[in-house]
Amino acid sequence: MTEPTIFEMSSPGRRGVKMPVSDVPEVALPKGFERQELNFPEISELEAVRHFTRLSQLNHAIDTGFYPLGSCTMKYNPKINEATSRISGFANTHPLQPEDTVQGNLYLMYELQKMLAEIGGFAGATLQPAAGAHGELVGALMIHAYHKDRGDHQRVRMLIPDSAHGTNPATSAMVGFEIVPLATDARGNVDLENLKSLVDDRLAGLMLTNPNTLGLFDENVEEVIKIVHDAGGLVYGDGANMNAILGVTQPGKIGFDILHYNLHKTFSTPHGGGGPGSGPVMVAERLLDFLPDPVVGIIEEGDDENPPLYGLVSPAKTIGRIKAFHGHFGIHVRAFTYISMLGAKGLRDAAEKAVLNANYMQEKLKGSYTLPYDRSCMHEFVLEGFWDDVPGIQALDIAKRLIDYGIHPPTNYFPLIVKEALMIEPTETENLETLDRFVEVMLKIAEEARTQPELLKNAPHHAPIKRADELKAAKELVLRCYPKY
Amino acid sequence: MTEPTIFEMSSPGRRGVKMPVSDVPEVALPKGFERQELNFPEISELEAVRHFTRLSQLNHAIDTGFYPLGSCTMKYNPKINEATSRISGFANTHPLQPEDTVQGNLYLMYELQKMLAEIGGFAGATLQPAAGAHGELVGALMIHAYHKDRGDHQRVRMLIPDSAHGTNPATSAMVGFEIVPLATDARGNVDLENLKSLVDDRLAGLMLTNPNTLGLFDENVEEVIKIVHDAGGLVYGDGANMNAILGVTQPGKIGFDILHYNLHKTFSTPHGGGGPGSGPVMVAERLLDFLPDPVVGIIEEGDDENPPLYGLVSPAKTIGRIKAFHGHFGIHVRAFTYISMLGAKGLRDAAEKAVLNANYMQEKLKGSYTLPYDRSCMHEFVLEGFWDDVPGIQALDIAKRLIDYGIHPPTNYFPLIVKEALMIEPTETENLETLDRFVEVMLKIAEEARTQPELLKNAPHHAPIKRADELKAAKELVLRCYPKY
Amino acid sequence: MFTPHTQKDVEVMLTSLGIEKIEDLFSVIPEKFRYPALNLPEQLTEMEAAADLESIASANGSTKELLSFLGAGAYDHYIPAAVDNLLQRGEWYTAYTPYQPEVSQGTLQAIFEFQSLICQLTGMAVCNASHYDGATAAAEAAILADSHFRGKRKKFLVSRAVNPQYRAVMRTYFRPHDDIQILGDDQETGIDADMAKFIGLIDKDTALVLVQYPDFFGRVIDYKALIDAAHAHGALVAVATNPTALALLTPPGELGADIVIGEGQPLGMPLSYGGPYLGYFAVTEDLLRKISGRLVGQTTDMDGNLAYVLTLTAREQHIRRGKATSNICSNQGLMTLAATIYMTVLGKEGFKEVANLCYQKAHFAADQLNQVDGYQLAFADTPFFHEFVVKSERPVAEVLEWLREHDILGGYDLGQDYPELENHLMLAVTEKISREDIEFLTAVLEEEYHD
Amino acid sequence: MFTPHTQKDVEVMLTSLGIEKIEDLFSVIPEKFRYPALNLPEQLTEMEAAADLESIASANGSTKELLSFLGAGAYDHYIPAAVDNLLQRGEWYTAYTPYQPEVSQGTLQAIFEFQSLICQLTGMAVCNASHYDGATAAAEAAILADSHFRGKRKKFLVSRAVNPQYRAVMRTYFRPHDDIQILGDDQETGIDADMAKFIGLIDKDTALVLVQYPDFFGRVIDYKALIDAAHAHGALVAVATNPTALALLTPPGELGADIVIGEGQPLGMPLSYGGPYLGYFAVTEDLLRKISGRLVGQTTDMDGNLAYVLTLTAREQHIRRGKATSNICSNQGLMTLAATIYMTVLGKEGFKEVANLCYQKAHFAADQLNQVDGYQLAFADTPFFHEFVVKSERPVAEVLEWLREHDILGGYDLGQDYPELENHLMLAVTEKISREDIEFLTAVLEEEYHD
Ligand SMILES: Cc1ncc(COP(=O)(O)O)c(C=O)c1O
Ligand SMILES: Cc1ncc(COP(=O)(O)O)c(C=O)c1O
Repeated sequence: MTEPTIFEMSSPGRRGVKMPVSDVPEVALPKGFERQELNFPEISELEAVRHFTRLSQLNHAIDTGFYPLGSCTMKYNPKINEATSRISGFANTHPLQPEDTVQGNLYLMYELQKMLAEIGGFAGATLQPAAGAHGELVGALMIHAYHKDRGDHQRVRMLIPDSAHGTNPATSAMVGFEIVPLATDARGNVDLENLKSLVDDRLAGLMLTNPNTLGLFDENVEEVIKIVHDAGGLVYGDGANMNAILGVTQPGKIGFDILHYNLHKTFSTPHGGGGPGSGPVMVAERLLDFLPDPVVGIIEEGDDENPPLYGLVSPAKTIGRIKAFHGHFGIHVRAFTYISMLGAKGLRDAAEKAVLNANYMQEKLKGSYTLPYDRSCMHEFVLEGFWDDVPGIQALDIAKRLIDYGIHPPTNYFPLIVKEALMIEPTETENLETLDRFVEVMLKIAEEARTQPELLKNAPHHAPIKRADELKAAKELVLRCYPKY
Repeated sequence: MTEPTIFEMSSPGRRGVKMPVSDVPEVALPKGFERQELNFPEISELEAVRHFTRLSQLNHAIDTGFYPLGSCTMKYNPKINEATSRISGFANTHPLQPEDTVQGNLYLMYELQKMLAEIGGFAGATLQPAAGAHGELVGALMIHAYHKDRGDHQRVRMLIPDSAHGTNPATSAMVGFEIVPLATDARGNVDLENLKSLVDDRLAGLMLTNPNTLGLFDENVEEVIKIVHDAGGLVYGDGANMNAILGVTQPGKIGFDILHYNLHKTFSTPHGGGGPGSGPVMVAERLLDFLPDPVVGIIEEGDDENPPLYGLVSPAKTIGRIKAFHGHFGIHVRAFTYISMLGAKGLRDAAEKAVLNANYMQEKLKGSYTLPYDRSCMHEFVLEGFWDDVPGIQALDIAKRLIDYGIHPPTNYFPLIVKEALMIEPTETENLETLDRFVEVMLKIAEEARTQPELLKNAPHHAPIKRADELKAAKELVLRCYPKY
Repeated sequence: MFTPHTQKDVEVMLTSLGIEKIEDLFSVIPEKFRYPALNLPEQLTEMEAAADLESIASANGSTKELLSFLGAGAYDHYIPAAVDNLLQRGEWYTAYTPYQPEVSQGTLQAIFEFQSLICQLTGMAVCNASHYDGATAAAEAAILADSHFRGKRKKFLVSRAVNPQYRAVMRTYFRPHDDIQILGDDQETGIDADMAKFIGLIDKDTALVLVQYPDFFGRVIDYKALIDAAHAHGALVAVATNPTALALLTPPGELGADIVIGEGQPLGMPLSYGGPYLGYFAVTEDLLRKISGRLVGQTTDMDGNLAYVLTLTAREQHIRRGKATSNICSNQGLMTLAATIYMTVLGKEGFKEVANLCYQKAHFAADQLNQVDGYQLAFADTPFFHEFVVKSERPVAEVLEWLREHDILGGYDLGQDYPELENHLMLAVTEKISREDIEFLTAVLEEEYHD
Repeated sequence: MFTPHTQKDVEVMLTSLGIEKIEDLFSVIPEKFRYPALNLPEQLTEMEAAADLESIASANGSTKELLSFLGAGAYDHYIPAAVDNLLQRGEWYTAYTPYQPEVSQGTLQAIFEFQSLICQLTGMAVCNASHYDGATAAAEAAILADSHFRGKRKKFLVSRAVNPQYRAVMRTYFRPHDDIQILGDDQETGIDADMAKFIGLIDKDTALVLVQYPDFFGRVIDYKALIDAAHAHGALVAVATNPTALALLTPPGELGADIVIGEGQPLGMPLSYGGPYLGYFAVTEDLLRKISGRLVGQTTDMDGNLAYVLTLTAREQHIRRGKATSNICSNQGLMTLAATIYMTVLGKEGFKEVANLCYQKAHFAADQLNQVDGYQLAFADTPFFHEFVVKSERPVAEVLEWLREHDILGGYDLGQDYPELENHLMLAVTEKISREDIEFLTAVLEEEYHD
């Protein structure tokens, strides 16, 4: 049964939620601006509730099943986060309220800046960025501003490993950097020789994901950073994979100059079917002055009797405002709640168990699937989703077949440097039974590929829809319910 | 995929929500009372959330689809009710708080008593009863107390129509009344001749559901009541079907002495998969003194400056307390919210549309299904779920086949006086498209019964389970997860 | 408000019915009673109703603003966030009683798990799908005993240390039955743990003995002798329990109880001014067919897959009518779900931790209070769980008033129900109370004394 | 905290890996950087964290306690209860981006409906699946224009009456691009509705003209001539709009806008101290392939049934990488759902009612304030929607302080962003404000004046 759209469910004159009649004298609308027609759906509240309830049930979600989606850290999103972020004192404060009326919010943001900086080993943080990519933009802008401030106008090249996420080159391009691809060596590390050959005084920086998108911690990370630093460049850390090293190591201490987190990955805030994310950016001392405007600071120190007075302050050489208001505050509340509950101990435990889970699965699967970089992984690992002896079966087929077993497909076709990549990230919140079942299913699929390949080619068989025709979608574009808007 | 039980999911040492360590000195447990073993499940929070999310998806619910369950009034449960009942000032008050700290609660209950009495045309109300049957118990106890108070000890007979709900005789039995069955006439009314033949000075009262369980408003209701009253009996109204006559007529004015509501039917509070209900009881003037202890009253009248002071008061000849504390207060908040939003106009509109919906469906279906009482119905109607020309097909088969079309089966095999009864109540919150679709499906099933009867016999085909073996359940009793408790 | 009918819909429907206006459908109602003018407030929109309810609630002082030591049958426990998030799923709370198992497996399995948890907790063999609350469950226990002896045993022995509201409800249920005696809970028999006198009341006419464990005063009392004596006379024994306490205490089933009932509110239900709560009801194998209320059992479907159904329904009113074991129909379905989720997310260790925190903090509080001038622990030699009684030199009403001025709900004034306990205050302490809270309480009381 | 590993599980896993302890898995990390002592607060249990957060929040004054006339880009609307109930379903908020359509039809269809609603509301042909907020959507509009002209047009004309935060963000985005000029919003060009001067800035080097409608000051201005002039020079026109206002006002699409963007927060998102909100982004058919962000399209599955998928993904960073239309990846998915549910449950009439209440009440408030001594409506001849400016005789800071003492958040001090508007206060009025509230505001201001 396909669910009709809200426009198809509409019936003229039907009402949902009504509003009170006005208690003030009526005045006319501005002449010449009166809207002629608003073609909105007319549905009863009950039908609306049913519609969105039924639609929701068509989704796979962390709350319904295993979601081993590499690079996405689909870990448990604690229910308490949803409760605390909805506390009226948070949810009903206006972003432009005078600072003395929002000391709770400012305290929370101040503490979160501090905690995030501490976890990463940095000197300061901004909470403004709305997502990881937005954090990258802040980072790239700061790198640009830093060099410019020093008169290094010629530094226009950004090194980006071939294993990098698409947002890295896209961000660099937005800022106007020239993108210079950097090779990965046979062990999955940055290719040092290649790196050395690419650095000169045009070097702006390097965007490094570590652990990288192969799930590997770069074995030469110190040297990589040193090479970049020696050449006058800055090292930007894409912290999408921080879940592997929380409490285990601090990128800032290793030498990264800038790093973003994805709160919606590492710090358990929900993905929401695509967002909202939150991408705080941490910086080393020398970049503090460049942070976006404003950050939260202490305006007046407290004493035994009084708490400090928190307020918004402008960094001296700020790159400027990167988002309206203060970032995704509701997400900050969730991340703050999470960090409060984990503490240093819990963070380390999370990382350790995430890495343990990934290594366990990698070990169990590597006999049946090709593991291109055969070494101990971090929180995720990448397999090749094909076999030479089974022509015609692709990573996509394996991914879709997993759906029939109630499991969400891993990330596929990324990173690009692995053929038919299947990138698997179990996260620390999954138990051994779930991991074992996944392994069992993957082995079964490997067998099915040989015995009943059409089971994979036509998968999924047990899902709300069969495989969707993506080509048709792009060719016969239908991007809204009605031809007329 | 069947969902394992929480016990099967358990693994020793696994933790869910943890509690803080104690901040006070530790003392030993009472000697000799220490529990040896607590075999509770050990599950992570994530697995618990998944379990109860997945289980929920196995349910049909108002929020997922049409629920034409006769006598149950499965109408929309407004989401705002869930929000208001959770307001901290309500949800976090202790039932034994001093009255001056709970004036909000007492005001709400006082007003709800008044509103419910007004809607029914009565002099007063109690909110204590936990459900309809519990309200019946209160009513029957009051009838008993009333006669006893007047010295009428011989009044031990309770008349109960053969169409009555099982709770009516069960309640009467609990109170010690002798149950006297009362016949229904050919038009679905109380059989007046039979009634007259049964009344004498042993008559305690009559429990009348009106509209009755055939969905019919008794055409002789005034006369029925007069006969009972003339014989010295009281008339108890089972108000389960009040949804048909809200704002249209007041049972108290017609002559009923007592009436219960099911807030979980008529006043939109949720059924919760079986409860909680709430069964306030309204009474006429002469029974006010017998209400359960306590009711909410005004202790000190208010004036222009001050609101009245509300408090708990004991009726003079009270039957006593029928429930701990004050009834299902959280449900009272929901019903109060609902009545506030509907007002007199909205209540009448609800009843009118409920009755219009039922009549529309009855009209459309009566050609294809036998309608035993062929007259204009109230909010529901009863069909016979069999055809002489289709041997072997029962009401149950029709009911189960509806599941395949995403519709919840109607109430079946009740009332007992209709053969293979299918009792259908659409409620006012369903739209015409839904009614039309139901009619269409019912007609299709009538056709299938003739062309592919096995489709019905083996239905449902598209549900989480196939037809369940109820005999086996009763024979090989398994009433808990583990043999050892 | 929630009717989706457009003008056109109504016309289509009226036409199909061959009538002109909706009012025609109500002509069966005597005209003089038709369309009364109801005296109700004007209808509000959702936005207005929401604001109105907020404002009504703001006239209360809640346990978020007041430090509360109130218990006496309802307890302010921490409820993990997962509980309410899951309860708010429409599939749970807008479903009906699971009479149609094919589309109710969620509700059925959850109840089955509830039954299992309560059996485990109480040490009993069978648990039903709930009663309205602890008080009505107590009354139903008496009804069960009555029908077990086919009305032949007339004495129902109830300890005076059973929650006064439970006793009141039981009396109301039995009000019309002049031949039945509820006794043992008068002032003469007493509240003290002197069992002998109470045991002495048991005889061959005794149908049921009902005690509470921990009792209303929070005391943990050894009922072994009592239970043996009752059984020796063939009587049934019902024990009302606090489920939190059972995390740590020997379950009544092991003590020999025939029926275990209680108030399930502590298992994840908000105080909500007294309801909706949850009566749980468990019995021995022997009494299985006498139990009232719904039961969920495991079975298989036509394909042989595991399935859950309501079972043994022939005991219930909708089948057995006047001969049913009870008139109960709607029960506390959603509350059993709350309890099941609560017990599951806390799990074995978390649930024990809650109980232990209650126990420890209550003992610390009792100890501290005992040291405040003018206050003395009552029943000092009897072990207790998380509720205890102190005797005050001043009238309790005055003490409570003083505490109220410091935003403390000081507890329950026992003089209301027990004349012999005038000047006795009962306090409950849960895991939500911190040491600081307790010290604040005693400081305020100290201050009063020296005032 | 949320790791389900038992000791035994860990052992099994270590054995299978042939290592002794988990630490061994991290030997790749240089030892000196391994296991730092983090300076973080001690871990809290859920119960403690909940209490801690409650206490932090209580240090705020919220719009539940304070009467608020703050707007300036975020508005305190009533959110129907159905919105949050549905948002809290795990299937919605714990799902990832719908890259796998077979298990994401819920999210995909909801976004498709969102796109449809926004197209309808703005009068545009295509809408994407969101940007972070109104400000970043404005910046992305400029990026679109830049790439549309392949970087050949260097002038970006922005009205000074566009939200200052949007303008600031746009400037930040373009900071490294020295060749690009953002102009038109300086004090000289001015905030007044004198179009001629502004239009005069448009030339063949103009890539984009960005205006706001209603503008930052709430004014409804006729952009016809401006749009025509822009198009005459081949420039694109972007209009930032308030979605609530569009319920009543001619949609920008009909006025000829090429891009319509805005802040979707009024569509069912709580104020939440500024986020997460919702940037919406709609364009004409012509610009379809230039749009950034995700797009959901309709298609069919292998069985020919209707299905939804992400489409035209070749524009996006994960495919096009350095040549993508934007670097955006995560967007505001859940907020599009909130907006979709909000617009659906209000529906055509309800949504118009909200807008009309805002409009009517704002006009009443403006009228009342205009009559208070010492206050005068600014821009008195220009129509406005639900936000307006008054000139005060006293410094706005003092006025706001006085109002604060009466628990009123009086509005936004325009002097902060506009030196030329010193002593100008901007107030927003939504449907939640009652006539009584407005009369209270004016009474307090009267009182101040006569103080
Ligand atoms: C390695 C990496 N970098 C950057 C991003 C972009 O983060 P966001 O989606 O929060 O913008 C992702 C997201 O998947 C990622 O995996
Ligand atoms: C006619 C009638 N009477 C009484 C009841 C019992 O009400 P409750 O389930 O609330 O106890 C019902 C419930 O279905 C009913 O339909």
